[in-house]
Parts: sequence; structure tokens; C-alpha cells
Amino acid sequence: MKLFEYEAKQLLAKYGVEVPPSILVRKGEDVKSKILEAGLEPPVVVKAQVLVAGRGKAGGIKLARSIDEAVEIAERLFETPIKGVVPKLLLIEKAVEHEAELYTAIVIDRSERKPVILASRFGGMDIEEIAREKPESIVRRLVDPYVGLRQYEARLIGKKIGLTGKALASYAKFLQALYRLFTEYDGELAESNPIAVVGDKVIPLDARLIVDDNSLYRHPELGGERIEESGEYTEWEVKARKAGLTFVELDGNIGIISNGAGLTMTTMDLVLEYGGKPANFLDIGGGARADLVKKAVSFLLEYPKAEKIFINIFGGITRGDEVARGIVAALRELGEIEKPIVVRLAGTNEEEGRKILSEAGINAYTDPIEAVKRVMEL
Amino acid sequence: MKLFEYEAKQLLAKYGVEVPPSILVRKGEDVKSKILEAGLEPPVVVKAQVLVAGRGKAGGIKLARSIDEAVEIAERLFETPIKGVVPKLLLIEKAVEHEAELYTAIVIDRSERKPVILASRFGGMDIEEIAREKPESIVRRLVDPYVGLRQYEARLIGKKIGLTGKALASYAKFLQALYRLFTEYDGELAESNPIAVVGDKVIPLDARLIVDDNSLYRHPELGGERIEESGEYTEWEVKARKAGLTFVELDGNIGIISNGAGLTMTTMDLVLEYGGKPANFLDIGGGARADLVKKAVSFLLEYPKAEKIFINIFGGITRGDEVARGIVAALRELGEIEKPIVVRLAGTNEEEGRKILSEAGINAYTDPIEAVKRVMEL
Amino acid sequence: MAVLVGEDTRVIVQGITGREGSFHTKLMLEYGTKVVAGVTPGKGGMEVHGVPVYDTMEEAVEAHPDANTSIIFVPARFAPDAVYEAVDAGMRLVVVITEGIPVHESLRFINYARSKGVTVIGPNCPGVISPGKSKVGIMPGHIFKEGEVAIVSRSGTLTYEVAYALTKNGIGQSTVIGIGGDPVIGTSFTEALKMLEEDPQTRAIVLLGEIGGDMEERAAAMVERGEVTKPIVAFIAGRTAPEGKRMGHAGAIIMMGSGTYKGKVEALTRAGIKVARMPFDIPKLVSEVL
Amino acid sequence: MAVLVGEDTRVIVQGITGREGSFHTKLMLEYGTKVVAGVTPGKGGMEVHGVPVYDTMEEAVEAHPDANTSIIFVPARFAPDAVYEAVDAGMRLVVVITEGIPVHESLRFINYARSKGVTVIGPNCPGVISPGKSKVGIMPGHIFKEGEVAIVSRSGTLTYEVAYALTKNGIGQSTVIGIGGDPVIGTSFTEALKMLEEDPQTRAIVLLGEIGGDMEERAAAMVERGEVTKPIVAFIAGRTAPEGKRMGHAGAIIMMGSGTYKGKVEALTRAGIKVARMPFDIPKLVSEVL
Repeated sequence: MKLFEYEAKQLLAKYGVEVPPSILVRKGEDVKSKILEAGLEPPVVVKAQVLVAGRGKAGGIKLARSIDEAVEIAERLFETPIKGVVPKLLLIEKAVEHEAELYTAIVIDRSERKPVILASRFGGMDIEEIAREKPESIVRRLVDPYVGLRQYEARLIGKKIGLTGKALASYAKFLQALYRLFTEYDGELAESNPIAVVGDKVIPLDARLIVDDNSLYRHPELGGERIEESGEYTEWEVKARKAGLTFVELDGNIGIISNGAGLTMTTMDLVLEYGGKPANFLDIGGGARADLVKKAVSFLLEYPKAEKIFINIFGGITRGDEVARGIVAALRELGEIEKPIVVRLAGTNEEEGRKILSEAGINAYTDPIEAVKRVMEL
Repeated sequence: MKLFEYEAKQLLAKYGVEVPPSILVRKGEDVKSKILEAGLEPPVVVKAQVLVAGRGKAGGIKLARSIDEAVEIAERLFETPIKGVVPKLLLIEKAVEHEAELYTAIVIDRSERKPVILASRFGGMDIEEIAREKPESIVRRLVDPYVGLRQYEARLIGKKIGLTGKALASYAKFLQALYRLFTEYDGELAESNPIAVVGDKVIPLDARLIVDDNSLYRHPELGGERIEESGEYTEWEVKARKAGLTFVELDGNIGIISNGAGLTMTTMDLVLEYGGKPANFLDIGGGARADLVKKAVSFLLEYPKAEKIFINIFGGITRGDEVARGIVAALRELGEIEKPIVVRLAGTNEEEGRKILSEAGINAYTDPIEAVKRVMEL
Repeated sequence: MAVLVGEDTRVIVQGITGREGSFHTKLMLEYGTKVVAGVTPGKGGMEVHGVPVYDTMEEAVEAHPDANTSIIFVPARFAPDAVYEAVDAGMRLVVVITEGIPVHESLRFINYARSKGVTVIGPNCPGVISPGKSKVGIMPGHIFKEGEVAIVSRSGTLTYEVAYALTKNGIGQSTVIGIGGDPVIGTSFTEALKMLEEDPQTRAIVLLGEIGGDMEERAAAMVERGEVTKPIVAFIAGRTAPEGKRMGHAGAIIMMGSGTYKGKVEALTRAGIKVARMPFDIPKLVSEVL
Repeated sequence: MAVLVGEDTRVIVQGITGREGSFHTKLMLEYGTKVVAGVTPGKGGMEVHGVPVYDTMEEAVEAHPDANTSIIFVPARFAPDAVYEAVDAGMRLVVVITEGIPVHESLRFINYARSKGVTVIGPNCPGVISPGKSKVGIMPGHIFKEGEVAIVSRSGTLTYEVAYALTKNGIGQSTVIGIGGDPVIGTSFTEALKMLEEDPQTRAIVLLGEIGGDMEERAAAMVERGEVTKPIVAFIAGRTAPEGKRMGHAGAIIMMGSGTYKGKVEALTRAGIKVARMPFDIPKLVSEVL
């Protein structure tokens, strides 16, 4: 789950990092009086609080040299979709004059199974751009998850991206706070770009935090998933997530339900191979029970892009009988079947499942290729 | 530094441990109305908040069956020294009926360099008593300081001291909180004795925490050392600690100043060996500068038990010239020297020190035995 | 021979009294796996399908000192604890079936296990089977057949699909390892390949990858360096997956342009590995290299 | 031969620009110790008594790849960090002079160093000297003399006293190790004895203990088990110390009736170790066993 910039900055501030003075405004609020109340003097930066990537380039960040200009920009931003998402919140922040811009991110190195810090003296650009244009500027350092990021390591990284003296000490402190944010909030990514160098100190001008969805149960203070606000999901994806389904919308017309990410993707590939186009990815995961299967089938029956439905299940922890019961229940509830459905069933409790389906008049395939061919015929 | 029971319990409560409902009363407060206000129903336990060991046996903990009795006990306790310390605070706590009492402590195992948990099903007794009478009941478990105390380990310990079901789960939760207290507050000791087993859960009836003095700089919320309140120190020891001196009062008449704990103790042993009795232990530590030495000498000049003063310095990180300057400054300030002083000086910058002393009319010895013999002659 | 699990495998099931734990204990027993004990805190003294249940791993190991492998069905919040308990109890292999474990927890327990020399498979994986010898996982046993081809895979169900196809074509398997779909897992492709390279029973290896991460690229580099000499046939799921979308598995996402289908296939091909267009082509390709 | 420090020792001083760091760098250089570099963050580029100063250990090691030993004079709040930095920079021996480090920090960095195979001496210690070869510590060099008797001690100044007495009596020292006065230290008596037992230069060992803890008892047990065969003479400071009072060192406290003078002397005597009544008796006792 992505946090908004202002949330990530609040957390950094909690860990002792100096962030620019700012106010948060909601649509309909009196921007001018809020700015005056807070004593925020221009120039200020008005920033759309949206979760899409590349917000700046998409016009979501604007400099205002006067309060009136800030008000005007704010009004405009509240009406402007940023990569399709209209901001509900704006962060109005004191513009910070600075000498240099740095880049720092913390992610997990999958093969080392350790957090890794990426830092560069070339902030402002995104990391792919830096990697392409100034690869030698990127400092990488693995962190022992049990020991944490030692101060000396933070200093060493700061030194390698060109800092010295008090600014170096300030960066080291900032980096330790960013690491703390990353670990205490189960970060998949903690990033600040750019980080401004202002005389003796560094100040993060932007901050991003992506929290591991699996950890959300232990961060109730984050208020749960921002499915709609995230801008990551289409209307049907939002619906699916709210229903607890792992669903990705695609452009074709063949609805797909499968179990396991690998098999679901392979089912997509298979449909394509036989000349079809998948309308979606829908993975019921491992160990799905009848009610989840029913929910998935009902969802695709309603999902307009799916003109026909291909259910491809190979049971391991998922049991064929549960799958069959779910399919039957969904069809029964809908009354009249409006869309053709092809089922392929193999693996755990395959026989029991096949029996349940055949009693409901559905003939399940064993061979996936025969099944996909049937899908194409319908 | 020892924390008061009520402080340790507040910290445990912060970590989610259920502690008995209680109020804290100060001398002069209206105990009755405070009890009524808090809705504390008798029976209650009135407990002197003092830091001496064996408070219960010394009469510092009393059960009151009515509010009036509680008031009466409180009044009495405020007048009663517990092992020499008159309590300034009382904790009045709801008495908890319980089926069993457990013992649990966490300390550091010096040779393993790891925290170690000690637990026994025989709470109420102190650990030496348990070790003597029921040694087989003591469960010991080392904890990896990087991994921390895992829940399964807490459960395993609970099981080994006879808990099952929900009470076991409650104990495991309690023990993880106690471990957290121990590590987050730099404990030398975190102890709860007894821990009451009350149906489905455990409730700590007492709690102790000794915080490593070296760590106090990072626990400012604890409010610094409780030198006087601790009851650990004599009047002169309190004075010394406030002056920043490492001083222990003893029964003899020969004042001792030395550098390093080992050498200071050895100097005590040496005085005894030659028929004298040390009046104190005063270790100026490593790297003492002139002002500290001056402070130490001035202190012993004032300290009445010290009829004569034996200064035994072997310099390493401590330099002879600094020591000499300190001695000379102290004597100069006092004007007339009232007490005989014998100085033995060896090690780093020995020559420079000897020169400074001889210029001030003091003849420093090289040989400690000659020096101690001279002390005995004076 | 086979790797990871075999005739000597003696299993303790952690979370044996739960729905999945109990169900798959039954299936493992039916397959012939030697499940010697189960653990569920607070359920000590019970039996599940004839397997004695203990409150703690310590007690289970005390009663069954030959136990060397644990399989974990414990819910995500408690699964990390179960891994530490298994490692501390002296297991040599810990198979973590559980899905949904926070990745920071996984990286901590994987580092811990590795520091003690213990192999972790998973989390979020189907487990390991050495057909005819031992099954420590949730895969349907009847689709496998003993033989000489190893499978190592990021995806559970895709593994079954391929194993089934091999079996139908008369090609048996030495060991099938479902390494798991999470971004951080205990045993990666390269580590699994290293084991299989040294296994005398294994003559060829099927590698089933997915988009996301760089494990397939690392495996390819290892082959290019000459560290794996046995023939490998690969398949990568997600050819048609769009960028920036998480395809079910947390690990299966093309981010910042890396981890693409194309990049993976190119790296594998460059290393001389045959990449199947569809998983159903694998039996044929395997026959060619055997 | 000697142990821990010798002719091959190349020292980096961490905290070299501080008062103590600079002063003792001078004394170590005068003694002949090969101090190759110093580190103080923010002071890179300076020189201290001709020794080049770097901002980080990494830079120091890059410029002086022969460095193998660090000595730490950094203030207590920053000293733990300095230890991690030294360990990560590849030092084989880290001598921590600093006093006042929180014990939870010490136990963490000691566990860390040990996991990397690095020896820590201290904290709160005078360091190590192999007379005539190298001095990595704060002890006054002139009181030592090269020879065949090792000293291992919890107390700095007491060590000097005894070394001085030995030297005056013509008895030289192989290596003198001040292990430190804190409750948790990197190298204990038993670990030091193990090294000295294997050192060909060392013919006898002087062990200087204190009240508190059970390190002396453990050393005695080790001797009883026959793991140390060289003759040992011991002295325990604190015969006249009262119970429950901390005698300067955090480690020197008789608590719960354990760690007493009497208990330690009995354990040592039972193991056949001669215990001197006063440190000044040690030279005579050593002469008898040499």
C-alpha cells in the first residue's frame, strides 16, 4: 500500500527529520486563510496528494510566488486529473532554496534477503534515469536486518554521494530515520527524491513509502488500504479488491479464473496462444473454499468484458470439490447462465469435483488444451 | 539505577500487561478520599515505595481489609523507616486473590553475553531461597539479543513452570513485555515476584527494574538518578555521588584514593594487611584530570572518618602530572593541611608528577609497601 | 538419492490441528511420508490421523529425536515464530506453506535459519516432493512419478501442470521443489540448481519461472559460468502480463522495467537453456535433452 | 610468538583526534607500535603525530590494507558504532578502551564481532601489550619487559602494579591482557587462558581477578578439567570489600552472595592454582613455578 507524501513526511518528522513547513488542504477549504493562519510565506509549492507515479511530470506539483498564485493553483489542481486521478488533498509547502538535490531509497534485495540502500548525488531524476545516465553515481549498500543501519554506515553512504561536514551528519541522521521508517512500517520501498542540501543540513522535499500489504494488520494506524485513492486500479479492479478478489483487468474478452499466480498467467498465455484475448487475471489463490470460488465466478458473470469464462484449476491445497461447489452455487444464484463457461479441473479431489459438476450438468475437462480449444469454439 | 515498583508497573502496563488497579499517594495527601475517588474497593495492599531489598519482610507491605484500615496503615508507613528509608510514596493496590505465585527475572549472563530468563513456579520466595530449596524448579533460558524473545520461547518457559491453556498464553504475553522492558530500558535486572495466577491470566503483583547507569543518558524520561531515594547510600556516599565521585563508605579511619577499581580494592587490602582499617573506597577511575583529583582529595579532607589519607596512583590513561596538580590544588585551597597525606605515584608521567609534588613539599613514594608503612606510622 | 527430502525424512507438522494442517497430514501419510509428530500450542496430547500432537517443538523432538524436517501450516501472524521454533529445535529443513507473511519477517527468519545452517523452502510455496520417497508439501501426490527429471518452480499449480504432463509422457521426477512465490524466499533458483547439480539421481532440470525479480536471470548467469552442467528446460509464466501490475504473487510484478518476460527469456536463451513457449511443450523438450 | 598483538600488528586508532586518542597514539608510537592510521569522522586529511587521519575505517583500510587491529578511544555514546565499523572493515582484533558503554550495547556488539570471528578486548580496559613487540593500549610501556610470563587481568592499574613488580624482579612478560572491568566483555579469562595455553612464548600465567561475577570460577573449572597445563598464579582484588556495594567497576559487585573473594579463592585453590595474598607476593610465587 502506498502512503501519501504528507503521511510519509509526518512519519519522518516523528523520527526527528526536519521537513519543510506545510499545510494540508482539502477541496472546498479556504486555502488563503489556511496559508495565512499557518504563517506560510511564499514562495510555496502546491503538491497534489495522489499516489500515481510521475506526479511532478504530470503537472501535479507547482511553484507559487504569491499567496494568490497558490490559491489559484490549488483551485486548478483540485479540478485536474493527474494520470486519471483527481486529487482530494493538496500539500502546500514552503519552497526550500537549496544548493543540491540527492536521491535515496531503501528496498529489499531479494537475492541477498537484506534491505539495500540506494543513494545518488543526482536527485530529482528518477532512479531508472540515474541508472541509465549516471550509473557510477549510485551507491548501494546492504544492511544486516538484525543489526540495522549503523550510524557509521549512514555516514559512509553520505560521504560517497559527496557530502561533508555538518550536511553529512544531517544526512546520516536523515538516512537512519528513513531506515527506521522502512523497517518499522514494513516498507517495500522508502524513498526520498529529491533531498535538498541546504547549507548545513538536508531536507527531504519528497517522501514515498510503500507498505507491504501482508503487514497491514499490524499497522492499523495507517487506516487500511487506499484502494480508490491509489489511482492504481480501474473501476472493476476496485470492486474486485473490495470483494477480496485478486483481479487484474485486461483488454480481451475471455474471462479467466485460475488458482495460483503462475497457472493463472499461464492460462492467459494459453488463451493468447490459441488466438483468444484474456479479459482479466483472476487468481483464487491457494486453498480457496467454495464461497470464494462462487464470488469469483459471480464477479466474472457480471464483469462485462468477459464474454465467456475459462476456469482452469489444478488443485494442490485447493480442492476440486470446493471449486465445483463454488461454481455450481454461483450459477444457481444467477439463475439463467448468460455466459458460456468452460471448466478444466485436475489435482486434489479432482474426482469429487468432477462428480459435483456433472450432477449440475457441467462437463469438466482434464486436459487444458482441449479446454482452451473448447473456449475458442464457443 | 533502581526504579520504584510503581514505575516498573507503569512501564509494564504501557507494554500491554494488566497490573492491579492502584493509586499512588504522597505524604500529606488525603488517602481516604483518594481511595474513594479511584473507586478502589478493599481489600487493598499498602506498599511503601522504597528501593531497599526485602521491603516486604521489613514491614513495608501491608494488607488492609477496609478503607479505614488502609488509611491507618498508610499513616503509619509514612512514619516508619524501611531498612533506614522513610517512604515518600505509597502504592495502594487492589488485593488480587490468586491460586498460585510465580517467579520470573531477566538478567545478563556475563559469560554467554546474552540475556537470560530465570523462572520458577515458586514465586513469593526470593531467588536465592528458590535456588537453595527448589533448584530443580528454576528454568533458565538464554535469549539471542538480536532475535529477541520469540513467543514460542515465552510459551515454552511458561509451560515448564507448570502453566497451561489461557494462563500460559497470558504468561507468554507478560514475559515478552518484561523482556521488552528489560531491553528497551537497558535493564540489569527486570524481575516480577510474585506473579499471581488468577484463573485464565497472570498478574504481576510486584515489579522491579534496575537500569544500567551507563545508559541513563538515553532514558531522560526516567528523571536521572535517585541517589537519596534509593536508600542504598550513606550520607557521605550521597554527597560523593552528587559530586561525581565513585566512593564507598567503610568503617576504618584511613582514607583511600586510588585509580582503577582493582587497584583501589587492592589498596584497601594492603592497608588491612599492614594493620590499618580503610575508611573508604574512592576510585578516581581512568584518565582523571586535575580537577577530579582535587575534588577527591578535598572530599576526603572533609570526610570525618578519614583521619589520614593514602593516595595510591599507578598511571596508565591517568597521568601523574594531572594527579599531582590536583593534590596540590586541593591542599592549597584548604590552606592548612589538617590531615596527614601519603602519596604513592607510579606509571604514566610519573616523573612530571613527582616534580610538581616535590615543589609543593610533598615527597611521593614509588613503592606501595613503603608508602603504606609510612601511612601506618603517621 | 534426490535432494531435500527422501527416505530419511521424518516430518513434524506445525499447525497440525488446523484445517489445512490436518488435511495435508492425511495426504502426506497416504503418500507414505513419515510424519512422526505434530505441534499446535495448547493441543498437546491430541492425535491427528494417528500422529501425536505436542504443545512445542521441543517436546515433539524429545519424543521423536529422528525428526529432521518441519512443514508449517501456521497462520501468517504466527508462522515466523514457528520457523524460529523449528530452527531452534534442530530441524535441517523447514518448509513454509503459509501465505501472506510480511516480507520483513521472512527476511529476518531466513537470515536466522541460514546463520544456523538450516534450509528454508518458501514461504508461500507448495513444498517439496521426491516421488516414491517422501512428500513434504501440499501437491497432489498421484500426478508425480519417480524418475530422473527435477523441477524447480516459483509457482505451485504450474508445477503440478508440468509434473502431470511429464508423468503422462512417461518422464518421472527426482525431486520437485516449489520454491514459493514471495519476493523473499528461503531457497532461490540458484541455490536449488546447486543442489540438483550435485544430485546423482537428477539428469535434467525443469525450471519454471515467472515475471518479476531477477532470479531467472541469476540462474541463467550461473549456467553461463558453467556451474550447472545438467540440461535445463525452462518456462516463464506471464508473457502476456502488463507492466506495473502485481500478478497475484507479490513477487510477480514487472517494476521499473525489470523482471520482464522478454529479459528473462533472453538471459536463459543466451545461457543455452531451452525455453518452452507453453508448459505443455516441456515434455517434448525434456525428451530431447535426456 | 606472544598472543593477540605482535610484530605483525598494524593499528588504526579510532578517535585519534581526541585528547586520549592523540596522547596514547604518541605513546604507542614511542613504544614502537606500528600505528598506520587514525579515524575521526569529519577530520579526514589531518595528521596526528605523523599518523594520517581518515573520516571512515573503510578509507583507512583502503589506504592501509595491512591494518589488522583497531583501538577505540571514542566516547561511550559512539563507541559501539566504532566497533561495528572496525569489524566490518575487516579488523581481526578490536581493543575498546572506552568506559561507560551501556551493557546492552556491549553484548550486542560482542555477539556481532564473534559471529564474524573477530576478537574484542574490553570495553573499559587498558588494552594489550606484548613487551618489546607491540603495545595496543594505554598502559605505561616502560614498566614492562619482554619475557615468558603472561598476565591476564580484569583491572588496569593492578596489572601495571604487578607487571612492574615482575619486571623489577627480573621476570619478563610475553603478553599482558587487560580484559576490562565491565560485566560484559569481549574476551573472558577462559578465552584468554585458551590462547595463552597455546602460545609457545608463555611459560606461566598470572591471573588478576576481582570480586563479582564468576569468571575466576570458570577459569578454575577450566584448569581442573585439564585444559590449561601451564602454571598459574592468581590474585583476587577485593578481599575487604563489603557485599552489595559496587566497587568502582560495574562488574565488581558481590550480588546475591555470589562472586565473593572467598568463593573465588577456594575455586582457584581447588584447581591447584596458587593464590597470592598481596599482588607484591606474585613475583616470588611466579619464580617458584617457572
